[in-house]
Amino acid sequence: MNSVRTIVEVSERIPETPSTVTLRFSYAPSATPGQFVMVWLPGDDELPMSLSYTGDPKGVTIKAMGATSRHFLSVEPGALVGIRGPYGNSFDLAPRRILVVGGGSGTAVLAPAAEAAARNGSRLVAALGATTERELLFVERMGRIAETVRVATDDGTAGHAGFVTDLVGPILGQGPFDAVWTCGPEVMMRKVISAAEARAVPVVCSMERHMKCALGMCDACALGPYHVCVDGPVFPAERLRNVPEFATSKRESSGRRVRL
Amino acid sequence: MNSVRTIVEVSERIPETPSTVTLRFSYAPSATPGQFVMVWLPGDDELPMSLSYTGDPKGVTIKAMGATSRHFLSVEPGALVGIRGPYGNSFDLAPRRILVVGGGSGTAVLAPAAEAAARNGSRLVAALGATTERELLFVERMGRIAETVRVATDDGTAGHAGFVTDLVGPILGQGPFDAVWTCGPEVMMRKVISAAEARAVPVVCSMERHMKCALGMCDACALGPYHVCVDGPVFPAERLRNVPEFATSKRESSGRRVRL
Amino acid sequence: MADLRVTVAGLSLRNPLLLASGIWGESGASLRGAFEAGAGGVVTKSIGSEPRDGYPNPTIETYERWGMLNAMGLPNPGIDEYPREIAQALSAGAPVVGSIFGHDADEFARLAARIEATGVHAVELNLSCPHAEGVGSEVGQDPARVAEITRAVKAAVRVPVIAKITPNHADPASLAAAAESAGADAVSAINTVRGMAIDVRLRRPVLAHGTGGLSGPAIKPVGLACVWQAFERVKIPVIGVGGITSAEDVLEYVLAGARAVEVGTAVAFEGIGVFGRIAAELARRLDQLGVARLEELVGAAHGAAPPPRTPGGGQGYIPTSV
Amino acid sequence: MADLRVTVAGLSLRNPLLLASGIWGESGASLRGAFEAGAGGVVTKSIGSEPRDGYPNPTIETYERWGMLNAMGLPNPGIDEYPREIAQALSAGAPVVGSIFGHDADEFARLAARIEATGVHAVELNLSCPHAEGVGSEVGQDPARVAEITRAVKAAVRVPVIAKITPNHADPASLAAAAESAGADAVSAINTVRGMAIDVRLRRPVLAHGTGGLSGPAIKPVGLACVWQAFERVKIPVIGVGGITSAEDVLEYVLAGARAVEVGTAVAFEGIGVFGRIAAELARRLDQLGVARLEELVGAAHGAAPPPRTPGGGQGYIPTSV
Ligand SMILES: Cc1cc2nc3c(=O)[nH]c(=O)nc-3n(C[C@H](O)[C@H](O)[C@H](O)COP(=O)(O)OP(=O)(O)OC[C@H]3O[C@@H](n4cnc5c(N)ncnc54)[C@H](O)[C@@H]3O)c2cc1C
Ligand SMILES: Cc1cc2nc3c(=O)[nH]c(=O)nc-3n(C[C@H](O)[C@H](O)[C@H](O)COP(=O)(O)OP(=O)(O)OC[C@H]3O[C@@H](n4cnc5c(N)ncnc54)[C@H](O)[C@@H]3O)c2cc1C
Ligand SMILES: Cc1cc2nc3c(=O)[nH]c(=O)nc-3n(C[C@H](O)[C@H](O)[C@H](O)COP(=O)(O)O)c2cc1C
Ligand SMILES: Cc1cc2nc3c(=O)[nH]c(=O)nc-3n(C[C@H](O)[C@H](O)[C@H](O)COP(=O)(O)O)c2cc1C
Ligand code: FES
Ligand code: FES
Repeated sequence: MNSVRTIVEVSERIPETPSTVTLRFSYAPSATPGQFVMVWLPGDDELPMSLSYTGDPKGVTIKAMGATSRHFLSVEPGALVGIRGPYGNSFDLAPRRILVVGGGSGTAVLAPAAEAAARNGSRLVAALGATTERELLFVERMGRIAETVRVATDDGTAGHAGFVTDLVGPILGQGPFDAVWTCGPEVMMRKVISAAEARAVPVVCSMERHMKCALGMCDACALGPYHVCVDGPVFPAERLRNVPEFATSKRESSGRRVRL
Repeated sequence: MNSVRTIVEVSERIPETPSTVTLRFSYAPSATPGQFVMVWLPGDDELPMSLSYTGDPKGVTIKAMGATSRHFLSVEPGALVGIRGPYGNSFDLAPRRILVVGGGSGTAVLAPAAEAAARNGSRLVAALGATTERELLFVERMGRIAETVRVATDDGTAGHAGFVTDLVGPILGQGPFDAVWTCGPEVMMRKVISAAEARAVPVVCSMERHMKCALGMCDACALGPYHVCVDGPVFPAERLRNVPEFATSKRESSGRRVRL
Repeated sequence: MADLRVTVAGLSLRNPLLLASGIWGESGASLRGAFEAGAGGVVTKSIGSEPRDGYPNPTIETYERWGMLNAMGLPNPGIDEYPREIAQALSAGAPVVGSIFGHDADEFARLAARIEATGVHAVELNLSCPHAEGVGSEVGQDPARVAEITRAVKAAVRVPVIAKITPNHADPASLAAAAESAGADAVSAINTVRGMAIDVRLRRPVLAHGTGGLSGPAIKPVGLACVWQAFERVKIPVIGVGGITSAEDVLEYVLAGARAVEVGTAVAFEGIGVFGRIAAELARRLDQLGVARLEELVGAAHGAAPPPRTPGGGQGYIPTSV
Repeated sequence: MADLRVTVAGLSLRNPLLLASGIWGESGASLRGAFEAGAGGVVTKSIGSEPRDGYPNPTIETYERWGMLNAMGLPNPGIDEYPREIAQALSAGAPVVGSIFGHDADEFARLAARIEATGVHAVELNLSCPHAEGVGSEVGQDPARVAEITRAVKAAVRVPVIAKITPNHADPASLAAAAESAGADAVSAINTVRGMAIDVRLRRPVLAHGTGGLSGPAIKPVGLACVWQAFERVKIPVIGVGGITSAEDVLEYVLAGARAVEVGTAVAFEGIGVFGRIAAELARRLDQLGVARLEELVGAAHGAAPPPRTPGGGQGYIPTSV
């Protein structure tokens, strides 16, 4: 548990898509792919963000959703942000044949994990989805390490016209896979699990829940018997099977359950 | 600074003189001769006491003075006392020819220092004083390591009839000495210094002052520019030369100066 | 093997370790998980009349292993939503204390009746959160309002009522006495100590809310003093809270007068396994001390002889009740 | 090189670091030693009308490096004896603040006049020691008495008067406001936080007096909150005290509103060299931050924009004055 907050200077700002930006910064504590940090925009909120770069400089890749994440888009190099962490668990990087399925900003956490797995000798296929071509994240970055990168857009501007989940069955059908890694909307991840289970390929999901303490204390991120901040964010799909909230509900800041 | 208090069980009680008792106990922190501990008799006061045994088990040798020290006399094996420390500095144990001059309970701190010096190859002469024969402390113990042990009693029941300080000049006259170590009433120590200075032998004094924190904070033990608890209790006589309080006044618990 | 069971405010607990309010307290699965991890019982998050988001992040700041500052701002799903969470904890067999907060006696009484209806075994009144406007210690720092609220809640429910008091007061024991006079079945002490963190580079408070509440080992001495003083002042049982991370800490609170304790921040620093570990340690330690039943030790440090004398000189030391 | 000089309550200090009352404060040689070791000025031990032994030992308990509990019980040689000690400090050129404690306004006024006559540059009123009967926080927890005492002292002396307030209060800033209304020239915050230590094997409190006061890093968040709130409430300067061990700590207090600070417990943990070290660190840190004069930073964390928005859902976050 590294709970000391460090104020870091943003060293680089990389626009990734019209709604997504990567911020790089030096932050000493070592991290493994899958872990996240709490990122504080002074004067604004502090949000959990997966490390999209776990080396030096570290990085987070933020998609504008609500007000705070939108404010992050305009952060310039030189700006000070608060970082604590890294928190949570990480992906198993043993060399295997892995299908990586990313939806939206979910690709942010998958990219460094895929890179590390590739360095370890894994062979990878990536399937990335977004609403439209310009919102596709890290296609080139994944292209540098994956044997194949398939994309899907809701509006058909690139690749498959439709959900990225439509690609999962066909890809898994083409070859033996040892694992599927996925991060994105939970409804998407549930579909990935169904498709993979049909072919008996185990799935690992990176989950998101409202977070406050990131220390396994405040209960904000409760997900069934788990706390995403310490027991996750990376969960084998088996562990999610008996969690009725998965892909059905989440908790607001108040702890009130709302349907997804 | 070892300020954590440990409750220890007294393992042995050794009556040394009618007014003096040694209590032994296991206490892990390592100590060097000259250092003291704060000894708490639960339900009563906590007093600074030199370690009269610095190995294992450690020991303190307590002379009944006021109410608390008197209560210590009746402490039996199995009793619980609180210990913190050791605090303060220690004697320089480099091998030399040393005269040890102890008055009353002052011998308590000199004995382990003399033993350690002897182990290092020092050659020792001891001069020990008390009011009366039965009050002489550690005569046998010093006899085991010193070339000569001379004693003095106020009432003449043993050795020289008079002050132990009377012995210092003659002993120093008998041979080259590199150092004099002394502990006892300050007026006694001042006389030892005079006698030794006359022969250009450097003196080291172990000082006592009222102590509360033993951490160099509360100022109870202030002695000129020093705090006996951290700068002492062992002082080369040169350092005391410009301390007007030496052998003239001390401070009560209130901090009020009183003449010695 | 020493007997760790305690009875406090009508709760029969297998051990004295309660999950403190606000920790693992929003979801029924977590409450249940804390009980299964070894807690003797659980206190829910403090629940209000409406869903409440609490303050934006940052809501916490930590100090190595010895302290934590938080200003969650009492986030909670509200009394309409929360009963389902309690049901889940009760179904696991956990003794459950429902914690509530409100702006006045009426709101407390209404909330108490609502939460009693869920089947909780007792109600804890949060009269002590130091960082929420119009509730918490703002209502709990005045003995008269503590009494008024306690009285109203007592009239509204049959389950035992525990008043949780603030240390941010000149005389916290007077708050315990006020609760007792109004019929409280127990008091718990303490909630967090008001504090703040400032970041030098940013030149601003770290917590979004500015001030927050200090918890963890740093406040154990403060909690012990409050429990000690409350024990001297009231006859109803006292529940000790603040900085507990070990069996030794529990025993210190028990000796000071606590019949049970609550553990909060230690869950962040160690994980929920802290309950099982402390319970096991506690049994071993009591065996070592030759104590058969933990309850024998409640308040046992009171009445230890004071120092018998005056040290030499001056106007001397006059022993006083501490 | 950044300018560390500050002016507070008429004192011109070469740096903002004052020796806190009760530390190295009984002897003139020590006061002088603290100044020579780098303190910007010194506050004396709190002096009363009569010599007073304080409580028997144990008078202190420590918690690793993060806290200390003490119940010295205000030992002091009394106002008849103490002037010679002050003279020694003044002769070294140290700015000296004379601290006094008393049972009522009359006693405070008499002591203030006596201590002013020694030549001290200011007087600090100890309205806040948490472990002495009939004095300290017992007189200082009531705003009306704080005002009464301050007024009486102001009428009795010409030197600036500093009221030292207790954190053991529902609203410490109200004590600062009371002091200001009665003419105080500054307030210092905080004195120690009431606490207690219990020994399990002995089944008794560790301190001879039972309760004591917590100091050291553990109380820095508490001190920062009090200084912050006092700064919002009063116009007179605030002196920050509590848990300072580094330049960063000093800057946090300054940003919260302190114009100077006092350092106590750090002397036990590090030695008197702490003053020189912090002063040097402070100058370097200010240079690094590009701040020319420390005084520019006083209160600079106030008015930082509050979080601008409500997180999704629920009744939302309403920014408030903290
Ligand atoms: C472990 C983890 C890793 C994440 N990694 C990334 C990432 O790499 N890139 C990325 O763009 N986003 C990531 N997120 C999501 C991100 O934290 C925010 O949820 C998102 O940016 C929206 O924040 P907002 O305040 O702008 O939205 P709001 O307008 O406040 O609300 C939009 C949504 O964000 C949620 N949200 C608000 N505050 C929090 C919070 N403190 N914790 C969690 N959710 C919150 C709300 O519940 C709501 O569902 C991650 C979340 C988690 C839990
Ligand atoms: C570094 C040091 C080492 C010591 N080593 C020994 C030792 O090995 N053997 C031994 O018998 N004595 C030793 N003493 C002296 C001892 O601490 C007591 O002063 C003595 O035992 C009398 O205590 P009392 O409470 O019984 O006396 P009291 O009746 O209280 O007073 C008698 C004298 O003891 C002094 N005294 C009381 N309390 C304290 C205190 N907290 N600190 C210092 N003096 C106090 C009083 O000022 C008075 O002068 C040492 C003192 C110091 C400072
Ligand atoms: C994150 C957090 C949230 C808390 N929420 C509540 C709460 O809702 N109601 C309450 O009465 N106390 C609340 N508290 C206070 C704790 O219940 C407890 O009194 C305090 O933290 C001291 O115990 P500890 O040192 O073991 O944490 C909270 C404490 C923390 C750290
Ligand atoms: C041993 C000790 C003695 C103290 N004596 C006094 C005192 O006489 N008068 C006073 O106003 N404060 C006294 N204090 C309180 C300090 O001046 C200071 O307010 C407090 O310790 C917090 O600062 P710190 O954390 O830097 O020690 C004393 C503190 C300690 C630790
Ligand atoms: S964010 Fe607090 S428990 Fe996970
Ligand atoms: S005993 Fe406190 S300074 Fe030496």
